[in-house]
Amino acid sequence: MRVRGSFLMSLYLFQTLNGLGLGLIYFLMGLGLTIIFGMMNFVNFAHGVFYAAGAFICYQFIAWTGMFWVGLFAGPIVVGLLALILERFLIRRLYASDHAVQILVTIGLMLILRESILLIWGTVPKNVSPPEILSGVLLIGDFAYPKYRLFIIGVTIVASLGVWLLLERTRFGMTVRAGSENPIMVSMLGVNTSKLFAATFALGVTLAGLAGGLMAPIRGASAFMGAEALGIAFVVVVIGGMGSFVGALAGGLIVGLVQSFTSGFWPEGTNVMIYSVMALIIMLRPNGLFGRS
Amino acid sequence: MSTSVPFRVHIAASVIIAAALPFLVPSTVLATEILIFGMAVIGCNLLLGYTGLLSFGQALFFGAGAYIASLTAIHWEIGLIPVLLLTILAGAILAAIVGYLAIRRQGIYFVMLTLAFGQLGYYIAFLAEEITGGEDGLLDVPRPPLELPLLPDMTFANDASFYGLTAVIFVLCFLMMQRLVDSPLGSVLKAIRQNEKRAEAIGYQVRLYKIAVFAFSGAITALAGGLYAMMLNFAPLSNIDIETSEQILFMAVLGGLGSLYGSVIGAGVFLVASDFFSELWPRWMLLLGLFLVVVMMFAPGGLWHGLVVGFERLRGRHKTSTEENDHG
Amino acid sequence: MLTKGKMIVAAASALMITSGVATAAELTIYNVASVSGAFANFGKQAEKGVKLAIEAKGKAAGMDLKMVTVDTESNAGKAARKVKAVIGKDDAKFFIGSTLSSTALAVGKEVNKAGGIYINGSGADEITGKQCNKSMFRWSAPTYGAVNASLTTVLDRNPNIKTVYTITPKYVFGEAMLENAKILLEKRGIKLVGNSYHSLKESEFSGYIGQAMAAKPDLLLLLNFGSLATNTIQQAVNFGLKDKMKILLVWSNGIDHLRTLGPKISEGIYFGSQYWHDEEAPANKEFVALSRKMFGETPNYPMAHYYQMTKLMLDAIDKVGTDPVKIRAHLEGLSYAGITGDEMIRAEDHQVEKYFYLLEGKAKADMNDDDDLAATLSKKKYFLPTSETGCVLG
Amino acid sequence: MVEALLDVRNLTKRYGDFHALNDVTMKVEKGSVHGVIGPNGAGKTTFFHCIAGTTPSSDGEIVFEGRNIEGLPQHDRPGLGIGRSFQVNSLFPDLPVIENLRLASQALEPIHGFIFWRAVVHKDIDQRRAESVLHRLGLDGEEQTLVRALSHGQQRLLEVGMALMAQPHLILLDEPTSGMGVDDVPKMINLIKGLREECTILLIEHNIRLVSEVCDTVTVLQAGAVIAQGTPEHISQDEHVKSAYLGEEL
Repeated sequence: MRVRGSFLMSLYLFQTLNGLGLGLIYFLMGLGLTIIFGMMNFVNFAHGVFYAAGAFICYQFIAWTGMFWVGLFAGPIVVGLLALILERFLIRRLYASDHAVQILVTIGLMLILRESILLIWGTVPKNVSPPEILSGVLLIGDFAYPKYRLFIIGVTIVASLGVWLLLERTRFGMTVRAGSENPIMVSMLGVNTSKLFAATFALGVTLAGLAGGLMAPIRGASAFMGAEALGIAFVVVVIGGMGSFVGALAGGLIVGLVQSFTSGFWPEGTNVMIYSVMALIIMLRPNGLFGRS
Repeated sequence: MSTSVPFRVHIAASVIIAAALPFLVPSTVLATEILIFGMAVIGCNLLLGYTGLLSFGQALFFGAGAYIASLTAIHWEIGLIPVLLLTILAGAILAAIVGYLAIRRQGIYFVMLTLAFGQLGYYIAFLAEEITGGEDGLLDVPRPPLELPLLPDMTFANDASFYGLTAVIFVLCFLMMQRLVDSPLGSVLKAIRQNEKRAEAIGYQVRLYKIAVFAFSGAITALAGGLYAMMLNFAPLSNIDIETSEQILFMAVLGGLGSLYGSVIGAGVFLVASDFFSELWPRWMLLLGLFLVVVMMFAPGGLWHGLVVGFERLRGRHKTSTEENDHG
Repeated sequence: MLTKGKMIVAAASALMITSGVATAAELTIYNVASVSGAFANFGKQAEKGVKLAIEAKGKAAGMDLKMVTVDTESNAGKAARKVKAVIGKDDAKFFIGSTLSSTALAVGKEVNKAGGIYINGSGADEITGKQCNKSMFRWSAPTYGAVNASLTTVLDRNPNIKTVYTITPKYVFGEAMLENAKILLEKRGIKLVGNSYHSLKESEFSGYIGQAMAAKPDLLLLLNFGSLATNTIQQAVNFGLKDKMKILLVWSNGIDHLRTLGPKISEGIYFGSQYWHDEEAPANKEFVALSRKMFGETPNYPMAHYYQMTKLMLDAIDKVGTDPVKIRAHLEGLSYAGITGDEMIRAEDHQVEKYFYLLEGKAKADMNDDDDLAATLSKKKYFLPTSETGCVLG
Repeated sequence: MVEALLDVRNLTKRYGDFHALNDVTMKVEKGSVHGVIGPNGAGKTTFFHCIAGTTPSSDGEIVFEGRNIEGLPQHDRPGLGIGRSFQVNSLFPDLPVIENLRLASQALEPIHGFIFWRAVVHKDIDQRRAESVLHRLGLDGEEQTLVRALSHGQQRLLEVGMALMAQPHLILLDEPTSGMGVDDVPKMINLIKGLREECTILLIEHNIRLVSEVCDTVTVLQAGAVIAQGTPEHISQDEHVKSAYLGEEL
């Protein structure tokens, strides 16, 4: 019985820590979505495909240079640049539109980008290996955790902290927020709101690209990975409250923990649990856990 | 009252659509599918085009309709009409429940609730293998015979006779729904879409109307799903997948919101085009995406609105663009 | 009115193109494959396989050969509708292929109703079991064969394996795989220390891997497939499971999985496979040479099995003509030299008895060329006795 | 003294610690035109929202025709005889004028709105009433015009018409002339003057000319509280009011 007990203990410990780790990864997926919504009230259903694009560009640069770090760096940057172009010609026309219109247009954009990925990289998913220094596991007693996952958690913490500081503690963040409330006022103050919005959109998408690049060594790069990521990102953000930074963090952790623990007692039901939790939270709290009304 | 098109025109138009369609598309089966999805798209249009509710849960009603019709047809020998009535009823009840829960939230939270219910439906159908067949779907779905008093029983074994059945049901549904959108209820729905606050302020209990329109949408979408299962003799899991919701939405937008003709055109063009392009180019969905973006950005009235404008121009009496909206 | 006239002309010509009006001296093979949608990687290669077989054959029973692809869009409903449509419109009779069991089952019902012939390569047991029918043939080992052929070899080579943990997709196919594995393990006195089910839309496996890690098995037995399987392996290797236990993926896509994972990950991992291009059988050597000549590539599983299925169909037609009844009679009990060696079609359930491979991923240093990703450890045939399949041909 | 149609007692509306309305008590006499004025942010629109049921009040009573309607949902109030217009045009822009009016009168019979089996027909609207309302609004012949095609001034008038269609006993007009051109204001004044024969009017207004011309009684709100009440002449002399409006155009 003692053996059984310690087995369960270490399993619970694993599930908790793994859930937290997963939660942070999900937080990173949702962060860009929530920023774009919070700042510009824009619903981006193409978020998932940017995530997939990040993974593929990361793969491509590694294939060219043989260096993981170049890929990890290039993924988000290239995706961010793509976002700037799309923002210039398409997205900015939608800021004033209904959510329904935004959703439908970005679904169209999602299809265009997904099929383009299939055109460029073919239909067979690609593999990305983590760099040598990060492969293998970290052993703490009986407990093993991949170094690479720890690395993702580290990057997520650094990146999200950076974003938080940028939005909450700099002039940029304040003007963007003011601009979303009253664009005319801000532009009268001599600030170029359209540039500001473009930058914010690109920032959000860059975060999706970063998440995609980071996840590539865990899940590979597949054109269809975006749909699942979009689902998770939305669940995370909606649970926490659309537009809330802290909410996305809470949402990510909740989803990560729910998923990790459900995989223990009702594995085939993880998705049922995740969507039930989301539905329940929206029913009980109209604007998610931390959303503004 | 308003300058609406006389009802006999709708009767003629829907009969012509149903009669001509098999000759316009490559196969009878495709024609059947177009009418079936036309009905599902009308269900979506009632919500989005007339009431302003974007539902990502349409596949739930479509899939549930397919399962209910299949299960009743497989296990009970009760004839076609009871099977379809049960399907309609189940769809209406399910949609009313989803609607009741989802409309308590606004905007993106509403959309996400419909999405969540849709996803839950999918996973439950997937896990309830014993009932739904899970991933394999329900095979050998029969087409129950139509038992009418005084007439011999009718069966629908071949494609042409099943098309005939679908066409009759389609025309009836189309006309009922056309009646609905021109009715006092339809007027309230349009009012809710245009100005929900005012509708409430002049005394309409908006929530009840939204639940009602959900029920109608669920009923017709489930009926479509049930017919689809009978058409295929098969109820696949993909019926209840989120992609089906997306496709239904897609057809609705493409054809034009706020017009039932738009819904039928949207279903027709989408299905014919996807059939045609999927054989030419594996990446045809890229065109689909492009279509969606272009329609939403530059022609929010969809194909139907484009046709109306084109027709008016041709007749040289194209007036202000505001006037056509009314005909929708 | 003029535009309307034009439209009708355009519509009519579109009709002609799509319907592929068949002339008397032309034979059309309908290739049911997922060219678009989530399983698009299959369809493209599948088409190549059918084309190769047609190319190699030239003519069958004196008729020119033609392929029409029925794109399933990775959706069983669409597949059923499109197959219904070509049957209704063109009186189509000869169908090849399908990626998904659900699709194959639905298509099989349609083709049977129309009295055609349908050869597919899907995995679910029902196809030559409870749901079998007289028009449907299957060229691929079902779960029983796959599990027994691969697991037996792994256990024989690693006598120290005493405990096993399984990861299974929760649906009919996965259940059947698990059931077969349980029976075999019990027979050999090996303990199944745990199993994790997951849904078909899963992409995060760390939870299940954690469970497996805690159970400390000697062998991690993966009963899933496709991208679910690559994700599982990738994440299992991330968690360092490869150093602690053996890993066997029973139902792999062969070279596609190995390419996707890369030698660094796949080295030392066991892969069960329906096909491997290194097979020495003459029919395979011919096929591989043809593929390299025509497409400049080493064939993968989709290409190979679509090639073999088409070849079976064409050879039969060449021999007995286009009457499906005669073709069926000819195929039943037929022994022939196939791409996996000697193959035989059982008359009782239309299951092709073919070999199933067990591969082991090679280290990069040991590879002779880019496609030499694995070594063949064994090829075996295991099939349920026909009395146990539950098939009644109807 | 005539009996009070609307008797508001100690009405309070709190948002957290902020009192949008603080202990407001007033009576609106039947058949009168009652103006509510006050500087921006005084709580005028909140006051209307509470009476119309758009937002629930926190405390107090709203007695209408002898019945406390506090807590009754918004959509039930038009049926009791309370109609309202909005400060910003809030109509159904893609429906014709007549359909807007019809919807307003149909709402009085909630069950009628669920008729789905037949088209809208002539008898669905009281034709004489509709014609008389249109005539009053000066919109004769515009029945089939889409609302979005009307001028802003015409839409302001239709705002009042919407409330009027439901044959209200009390009509709440939220800044009926806001955004109206100078030429159109007299039309609104005439409309309101004509209304007092059939219903009681409670209005919010910034246009002091209108207030002094049409109102019998004026209540002045400041920071959510009543600071003065009386005839327009009386109010214009009130020191409190003058200081409240200091810096604001009266």
